[in-house]
Amino acid sequence: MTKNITVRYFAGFREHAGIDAEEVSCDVDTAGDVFRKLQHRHGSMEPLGHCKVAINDEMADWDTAVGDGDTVLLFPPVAGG
Amino acid sequence: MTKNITVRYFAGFREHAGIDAEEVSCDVDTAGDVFRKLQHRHGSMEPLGHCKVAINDEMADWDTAVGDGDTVLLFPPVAGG
Amino acid sequence: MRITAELIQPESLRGELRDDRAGAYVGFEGWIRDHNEGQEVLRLEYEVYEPVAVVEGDKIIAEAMSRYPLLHAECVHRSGLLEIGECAVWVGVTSAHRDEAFAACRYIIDQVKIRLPIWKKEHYVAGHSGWVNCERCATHGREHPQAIRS
Amino acid sequence: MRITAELIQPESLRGELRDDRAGAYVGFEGWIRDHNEGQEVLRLEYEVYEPVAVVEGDKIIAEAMSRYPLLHAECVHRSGLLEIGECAVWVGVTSAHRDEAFAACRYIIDQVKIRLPIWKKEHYVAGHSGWVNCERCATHGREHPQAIRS
Repeated sequence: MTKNITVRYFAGFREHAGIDAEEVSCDVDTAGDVFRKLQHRHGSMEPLGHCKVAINDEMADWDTAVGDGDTVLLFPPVAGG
Repeated sequence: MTKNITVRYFAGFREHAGIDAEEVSCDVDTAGDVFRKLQHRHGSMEPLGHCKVAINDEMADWDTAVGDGDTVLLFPPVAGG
Repeated sequence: MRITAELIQPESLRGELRDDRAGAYVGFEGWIRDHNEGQEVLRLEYEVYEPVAVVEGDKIIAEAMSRYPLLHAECVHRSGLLEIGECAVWVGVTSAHRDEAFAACRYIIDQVKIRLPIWKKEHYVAGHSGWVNCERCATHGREHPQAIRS
Repeated sequence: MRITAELIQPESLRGELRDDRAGAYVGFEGWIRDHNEGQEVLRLEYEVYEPVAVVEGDKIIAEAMSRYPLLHAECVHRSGLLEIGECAVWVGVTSAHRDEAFAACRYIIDQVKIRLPIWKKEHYVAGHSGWVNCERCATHGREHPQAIRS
């Protein structure tokens, strides 16, 4: 099913994409699907490595379902501290 | 052999002895001997428990030899921090 | 959990943890080093996604409080541009005894480093700059076995 | 290793450990608690035999520096009368990475507590006072198995 979702890119992903966020319409079930569909944007090969994802400001897993109207935040590997 | 030594008492030992230090002449070989000879002063039963000893301001063992003119410091169990 | 663009003030943060029941205080500070992996660092830039960082940081602190008998625990992380020697992150913990203060402080900083949406970009003396870890993942994902877990 | 009868100032002590190569600072502080083993504590008195405490403390710090790749390490202990909430002992350690800073800080405080000739007398709200540990050894030596090692 085609869903309208907002995707936000952070740090290296944002620099690779050249944009902070975008609205996309695509046929996806999970957060992992979003990551893979937008691989040309964020440039990272591996959704399940050290990258993380949040949906509507809540940390999520790559197999968490994405719904119509959701905002998906794509986080490259973090490096706090 | 009889030796002249200075003995210093600390914390609970000093309070039990009622004095800071004294000169004693006694027949002792080791720091442990001094501890045992003066048990009536410091009041502690066990030289080798948590008590410690220093000779002339250097930490020593209970079997360290004591020489004529040495100062023996008797330390009750410590509790820093 | 707090995110701040201002200088971190450990002395005043430590003061907020005061408690007459506390026998032990352990503080950790992460300072900006002048080098990393062989490169001379000029300054460092932290990007923080605050809405999630604060919620996740509070979760980490709550986990520490439930794992160890603590009195208080707090963490503050900087955002923005930092110079060499500046404090990037502070963790403070108080408890009756020292065992749990050491363990909890360590738990919090370890988790903060791997769970909060915070990224750092190092600016090198040699002129270039790079996202720490991130660049590696984005451009060399296949070379890093730990990034290819299924 | 320093012994002081004045208030310990962690902020300025921490400043002495600053180093551009440092990525981690771990600080430990022992504070005077308002209770100990079920008794309400009013204040605390530290007796320190300084000549030996300083030499032995410096030895402990040197041991920590040789065991771990540290940049700086220091320890300050109070003497005299302390009120509830005051800092009795401070340990500060800096290093490139946090692993060794945590381990060394812990090593130093653990050793300081068991090796330095320092004794504390607690003054209780109920009116009496007692040397911590010491009283037990002197008057109840036989009741404490750990004090009857041969």
